[in-house]
This record gives sequence, structure tokens and C-alpha cells, in this order.
Amino acid sequence: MTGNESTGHRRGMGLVPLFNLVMLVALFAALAWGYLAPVSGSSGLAHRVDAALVESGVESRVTAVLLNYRAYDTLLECFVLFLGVVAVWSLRPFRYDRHDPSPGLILSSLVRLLVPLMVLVGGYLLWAGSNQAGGAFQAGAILGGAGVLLLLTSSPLLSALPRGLLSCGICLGPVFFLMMGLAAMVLGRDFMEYRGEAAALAIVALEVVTALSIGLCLAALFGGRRPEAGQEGAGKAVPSQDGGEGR
Amino acid sequence: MVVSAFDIILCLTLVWLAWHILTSPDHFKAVVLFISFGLLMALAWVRLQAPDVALAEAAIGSGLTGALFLSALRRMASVRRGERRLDRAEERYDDG
Amino acid sequence: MSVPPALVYGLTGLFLFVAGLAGLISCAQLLRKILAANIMASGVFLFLVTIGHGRGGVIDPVPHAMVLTGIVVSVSSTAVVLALACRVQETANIHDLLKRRAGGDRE
Amino acid sequence: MMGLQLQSDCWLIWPVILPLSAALVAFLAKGQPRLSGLTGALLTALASGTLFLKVVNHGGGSYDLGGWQPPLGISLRGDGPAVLMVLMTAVTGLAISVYAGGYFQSRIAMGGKGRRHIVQERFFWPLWLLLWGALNGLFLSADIFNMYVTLELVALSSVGLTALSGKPASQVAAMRYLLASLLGSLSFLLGVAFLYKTHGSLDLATIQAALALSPPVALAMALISVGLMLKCALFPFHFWLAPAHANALAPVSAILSGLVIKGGWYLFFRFWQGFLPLVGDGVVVVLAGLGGAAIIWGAFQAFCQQRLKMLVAYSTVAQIGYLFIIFPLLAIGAGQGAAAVFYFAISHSCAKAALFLAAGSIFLQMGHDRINNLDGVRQILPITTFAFALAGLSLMGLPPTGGFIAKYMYLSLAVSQDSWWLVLVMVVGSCLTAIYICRAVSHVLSPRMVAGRSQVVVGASMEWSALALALVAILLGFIAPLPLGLFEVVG
Repeated sequence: MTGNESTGHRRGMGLVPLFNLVMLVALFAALAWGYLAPVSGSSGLAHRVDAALVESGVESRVTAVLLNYRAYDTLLECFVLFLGVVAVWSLRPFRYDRHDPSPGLILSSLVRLLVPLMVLVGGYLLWAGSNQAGGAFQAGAILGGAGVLLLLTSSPLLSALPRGLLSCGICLGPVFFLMMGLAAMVLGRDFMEYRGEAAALAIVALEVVTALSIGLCLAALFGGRRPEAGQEGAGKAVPSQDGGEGR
Repeated sequence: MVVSAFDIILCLTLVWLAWHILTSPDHFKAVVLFISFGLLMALAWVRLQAPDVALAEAAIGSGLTGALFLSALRRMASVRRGERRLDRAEERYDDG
Repeated sequence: MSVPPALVYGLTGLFLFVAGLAGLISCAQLLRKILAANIMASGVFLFLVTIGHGRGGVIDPVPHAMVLTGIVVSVSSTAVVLALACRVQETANIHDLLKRRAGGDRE
Repeated sequence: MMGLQLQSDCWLIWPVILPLSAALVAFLAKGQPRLSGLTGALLTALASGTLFLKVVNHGGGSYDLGGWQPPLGISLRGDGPAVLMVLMTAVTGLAISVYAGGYFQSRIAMGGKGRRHIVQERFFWPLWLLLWGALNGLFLSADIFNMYVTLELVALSSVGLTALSGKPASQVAAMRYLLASLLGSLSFLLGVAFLYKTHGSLDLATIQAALALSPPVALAMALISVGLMLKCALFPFHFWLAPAHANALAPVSAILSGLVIKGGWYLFFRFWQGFLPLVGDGVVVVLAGLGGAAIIWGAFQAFCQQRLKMLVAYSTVAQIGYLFIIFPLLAIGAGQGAAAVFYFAISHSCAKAALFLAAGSIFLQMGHDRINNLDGVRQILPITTFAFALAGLSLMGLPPTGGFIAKYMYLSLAVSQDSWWLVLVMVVGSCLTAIYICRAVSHVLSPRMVAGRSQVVVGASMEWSALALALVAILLGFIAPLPLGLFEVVG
């Protein structure tokens, strides 16, 4: 399948100049030297994280860091995902995007079984995130995986969704994050300041919505082009639709 | 905790996989190796007591990124098919 | 003399960073370059996690959160770069074709 | 007292949050992206202006997000330089937004292939507003990991904007830009990891207070510096810049050259401010040497170009050099060096954005931008050519422009420190700038008539916004004391 390119590639790798190799070895040596050099550094922020855990409203330390102490990073991260979708959708529609023939009985029945299971696992991860491994990102990733499976098998479930809903869902995470942050301000606190009992509620709400939005964004990234691109491009509609209509 | 044979083997496997991802002649093989690289990376993070990161890596870093790569491969292959089709159309045009 | 496992993983992470860098510079095809960038990112993340594994037996969750953020950022940019790469490949093929056609005309 | 403090400092978050929210609105308002985009731009500029006035009147401040103190949480810091950069982005960004509104209106009115321009505009506004918010976040950030996230936001949105034109050349350029930028981000992140390992904190001020020269710190600074140099295309890493900037849509070129480059440089400057006292002269001279090489090489390349937008893009490669040759001069003269370089950054931002906007108008009117065939454009687009010439004056550094003040400060610092080679580089660079600008201007202003579109397709808002930016670049020469006083303000 990639015969032509592979020979060129081999040749390219064989001719890697000695200079490059020496530079890379030197770089690794420098990195290792910096890593192994003894430092009298501090032990990081672990103690501070633990000391403030009571106020943060969650038991899991990583969740506390992500959604309370450093929630601003997570807000911007939601925007990175949103931005990825916007950037992918803004690209010129792909010309030769032909969808594979229909997925076949085994795959589609497998997907019909797997998708509810994945949604269930996602929900479990979300719930587990409060005190052990798991949380919004992992749950969102599982939900995104379910979306990818649906896209792969051109499930009619997706073509039944109204178009506007997808755009709204992709914005949902950042919008909700911003609204929660501003709500804290309205209540006389700092932007995104969540403490105590209220924090627990706020973070659960944030986690659920973020997980949904991350899942949608990841699935949209996998889709690879804007939903209505088919009309301007090669005459094909959404990948999820051409299977259902064509065959 | 002291370093065990398991750690060393895992690290060597990671390095070996990275090398093969970068040098294997077949793109498809490289992508499949990349997915297994992600899964082993998740194992490393379990070993480092970072289960959150391990879960995220297995789901996003390995699963979804792998799916992205596979779909890009499919698209690039369809580009090549499309090119062949165009080529044939050209030939027919030239003949006629 | 006991070696903590974090040290081995940290060195592996640094090595993966350098290996990915080598791939990014020397590989000719786009897809391989993107794979190399992902390996580089994995190396950095592995290194970051070992940092939290430092002194005193307490595990620092902040690097873990940083890596989680980093993983999501990296999947987002990988998706964009792959979508772009498909378009680039497409136009490159069309250009080849046009050039070949132009060359044929001249002959 | 406490309440008052809160009220004055919460102004810091609005320049970040408003454009981000406006981007969401512009994305959802599919029918009216221009209206929501322009409203968002106006609100953002107002918020930035308010922040600037607050800092001028009440001094700088910082804002702990979520109410968590810095080592644990993230804080925003509004000191003089940061607020100046935010204001620079607001002024340039507002003019570019007005221009973009007119640009898309003209393109859509001209017709052409299908709905391409409508789709371009629909995605331009969300991407541009996201970029604006990310840039403001980057300028105000006080946390090194947060800087990484904002850098990624800036890079991804710039790449999306670069690829927006849909031309094959622009997509290849966007691809190279994204790969270079990914490499830069990862290098930066590894540097951040090393810094966190040694200092156990992500707050830049905390780290810089405790900074001591040790192997991991030196390594971290090297990684961060190389990453940021890749992002702002300093000389050996400039390979991606010219094609990306020259092949983008007209407003996008102005955004990339005027604003995005400054983001990477600003972080570089912030990191080196704390690191500079620790290193010897050798390292600093290497930085300045790279800057000098960029000035000469970029100016030479600009002179060789046949296309107007490529000329302006290579001129950016050259001007980046001026942002780096300042480093040997920073040590002396109590903040004069910093004031000079920020002054240069601001006037370059206005002048370069005006140049790209004017060049974009000329491209749109003529249908090409081959410099030798641009004779007599001034008869069709008098205001635009005037703006081009004015912005060129500021770039050359002729009095009484902002560029002149900055270069004058540079030269007096260099002379007072006996750095004659820097003086030589600056004089040669300025002469080369004058040559390539004059080459373009002589064609544009030539009295000969050309065959071209007789009907004017460039909207009035496009012409006037370019002129307004050029006038700001000139005006900066008259109000020098105001921004210079701001450098004393600390966060």
C-alpha cells in the first residue's frame, strides 16, 4: 500500500547525517545531565494540595487540582477542544471522501451492544472520579469513543440529530464553565471560586457537562469536517448519513 | 520502591516500539504500533501510581488518537484511489 | 544502592522526546512526522509524571493534572494537523497530476 | 479596603473572558457572524481600554483565579508591560476587525466561486476572537503551565486562520507552521517540567525569586528559549514564517505579523528578565547575534521578493531581530532597554498590521501583488497607498514616527555601552529597510497609469482602518512619555 514511499523513506533514514546524530546524542546527554543533577528542590505542591482539600469539595486530589485549584487551565483546555473542532470544520471540504461500504451485520450489532455499555462505563468513571481514578476527562473520552463507533457504522441515530444541536453541544463545555465561574462572581466571590458544600455540587455539575462536551468534541474531531460540508464539497453529506441513505 | 525487572523491560519495550513506529516501512503497521505504544504507556503510568493519567492515556492518547490516525490513513488511501480514477479519465480523454 | 523506578521512567521519557525530535526532523512523510510529534509528547508527559513521584513518598497530583490537560491539548492539535495533512496530500496529488498532464502536452 | 481591591482587580479577567465568550456567540450565530464578531471585538477593546486606564490611575494588580493563592492556584498579573501589550492588541485588533468586516463584505459582494467567502467569514470570527482572548490570556498570565495552554490556543487558532484561505500554498504553509509550533510547545513544556522539578512551583514570580544557576535550570531555560524562538521565528527558525504570513487572507496576515509573533517574544522577554542576571555575557551576545543575523538576512530576503505580501512578510523576519538585539543592552540604564524594546514592539505592531492591511487592499483591487506591475495604484486607492507609505516610514524609523523613537533609544543605549557592532547592525538594517520599502513605495506611488480593474472594489472601511493604524504608528512618536512611564508599574 505504501511501497513507493517506503523505499524513499528507507533511503532517507539511511542518510541521516552524522551531524544530526551527534547533536541528538548530545541533546539526550544534556537532558539526562540536567535530570540526574542533584537539586535541593522542594517536594512540589503535594502538601498544599492536601491542606486545602477539605475546602475544595472533592476527595480526589487530581480532580481537586483540575476543577478547583487550577480550574482556569481546564477552562482554557475546554476552549482548546472547541478550537480544534472549529479549526477542523473551517478547512476546505475534502474532495475524495468516500465512505466505506456498509459496516456489515456483525460490526453494527456489536456497536449496538457496545455503545450503551460505553455510556455506562463513562457514567461509572464520572461517578468514581470523586474519590478514585476517573473523572470528566476519562468519561468524556469513553463517550467520545462511543461517538466514534456510531460514526464508523453510520448509525441512523446520528442522522436523526438536528444539525444545530451538534454546534450547541460542542459549545456546551466552555459555555457552562464560563457561566459557573461568573455565577461565583455574582454571588460575591472571585471568578471560579468554589468552596465547601457548594463546591461539591458545582464540581459535580461541571464534571457531568464537561464529560458530555468533551465526548462530543472528540467525536466531532474524528468526523473530520463540518456536518454540512457535503453540500459544497464532493456532493456527499455527513459521513453518518451517506451510509443510511445510499444503501 | 526499588526498580524491578518489569520496569526495565517496559521501558525497553517503549523505546523499541518508538523506534519501529518511526522506521517501519508500512504506515498502517506504524499506526498499529503507535496504539500499542499508547497502551504500554498507560501501563507505565499505572506503575507510577497515576491511574487517572493511565485511564486518560488509554482512552484518549491511545484509543482516540489511534482512531484519528486510522481514519487519516483511510482518507489518504482514498486520495490515492481518487488520483487513479482521475488518471484513467485522463487516459481515456487522450485516446479519444 | 537502590534506584527508584521513577528515575528509569524519567530517562525513558527524555529518550522518547529525543527520538521523537529525530523523527520529526528526519522523516519525509507527513504522517510519520505527526506520529513522531506524538511520541515526543508522550515522552514529555512520562517525564512530567515522574516529577510528581519525588521525595518523601508523597505523590504530587499537580503534574498528573498537567499531563491530563496536556493529553487533551495534544489530541486536539493532532486532529487538526491530521485534517490539514489530508488536504495537503490531496492538493499535492492534484498538482502532480496537473504537472504530469502539462508535461505530456509538451511532449 | 478588601472589597475595593477586589473590584479594581477583577478587571483583569474581562479582556480574556469577553473575546472567548464572543467567539462562542460568533460560532453559534451562523447567520450573523459579522455582527456578533464586530460587537465582540468592540467589547473586548473596551474592556482592554478600561483595564489600561485602571492600571494607569491606580497602579497594577494581580487577580487570584478561584481565590487560590499562586503556588497552588493560578493568578493573572497586570503590570505595566502586560497591560501595554493588551492595549496594543486592542488597538491593532479593533482596526483589523473593522477591516475584516469590510474585507469580507467586499469579497462576498464580488461574487466568485460558490459560498466560499461566506464560509470563510463564518469561521474567521470565532477563530480570530479565540486568538484575541488567548493572546490577552498569555500577556496577563503569571503561571508557566497556564502560559503553555495559552500558547497552544494561540498556535492552533493562528494555524486555523492561516489555512482559512483554502489555497494549496496556504495549507502547506499552515502545516509547516503547525509542526514548527508543536515542536516549540513541546520544548517549552519540557522546560516547564524541569522548572517545576527544581522549584516546586508554577508561578513565574516565585520561581524567579528563587532562581539560581544549576544544570536543570540552565537546561530548562534553554528548552524554553528554543521553544519560544520557534514560535516567534527568530533567525534560524524563521523558515515557516514568510509563506504562512504571505499566503493568508489579508486581515489574517496582519493579525499574524502584528500580534501573534509578539506573544512568543513577550514570554521570552518575561523569562529572560529573571534569568539575565545569572548568565554571562556570552549567552546574551549569542541572542543579540541571532537578532542581528535576522535583521540583515530578513532585510536582504525582503529586498529580493517579487510579491508585495512576501516582501512585508520577510520584513517581519527582519524586525523580529530588533526585538532580540536588545538583550545585551538590558542590563544597563535602569529599565531604559525594556522601555525601548516594548516601544519598538508596539510601534512595529501598528505599522506592520497597517502595511499588511494596505497590501491586502492592493491585492484585492489589482487581483495580484507583483511589485513591478503595481505602478499607479495610488490613482485608484489614494488612502490605502498613503497608509502604506506612512507605515513604511515608521518601519524605516524616520522621525517623527514611533519607530524612530524606539530606534533612537536603541542607538543611544548602544552608544553609551560602546556596542559598536550593534550600532553598525542597526544602521545597516535601517538602510536595507529603507531600500526595500522605497522599492515598493516607488512602484505604488508612481504616476503611471496601469491597466486593471477600473471599478473600485475595496470598501471604505478597509481603506480607513489601514490609515488609522498607520496614523497611530506615527502618533506614537509624539506621545512617547505616556507609555514609557508605564514601565515603572509593577504587578
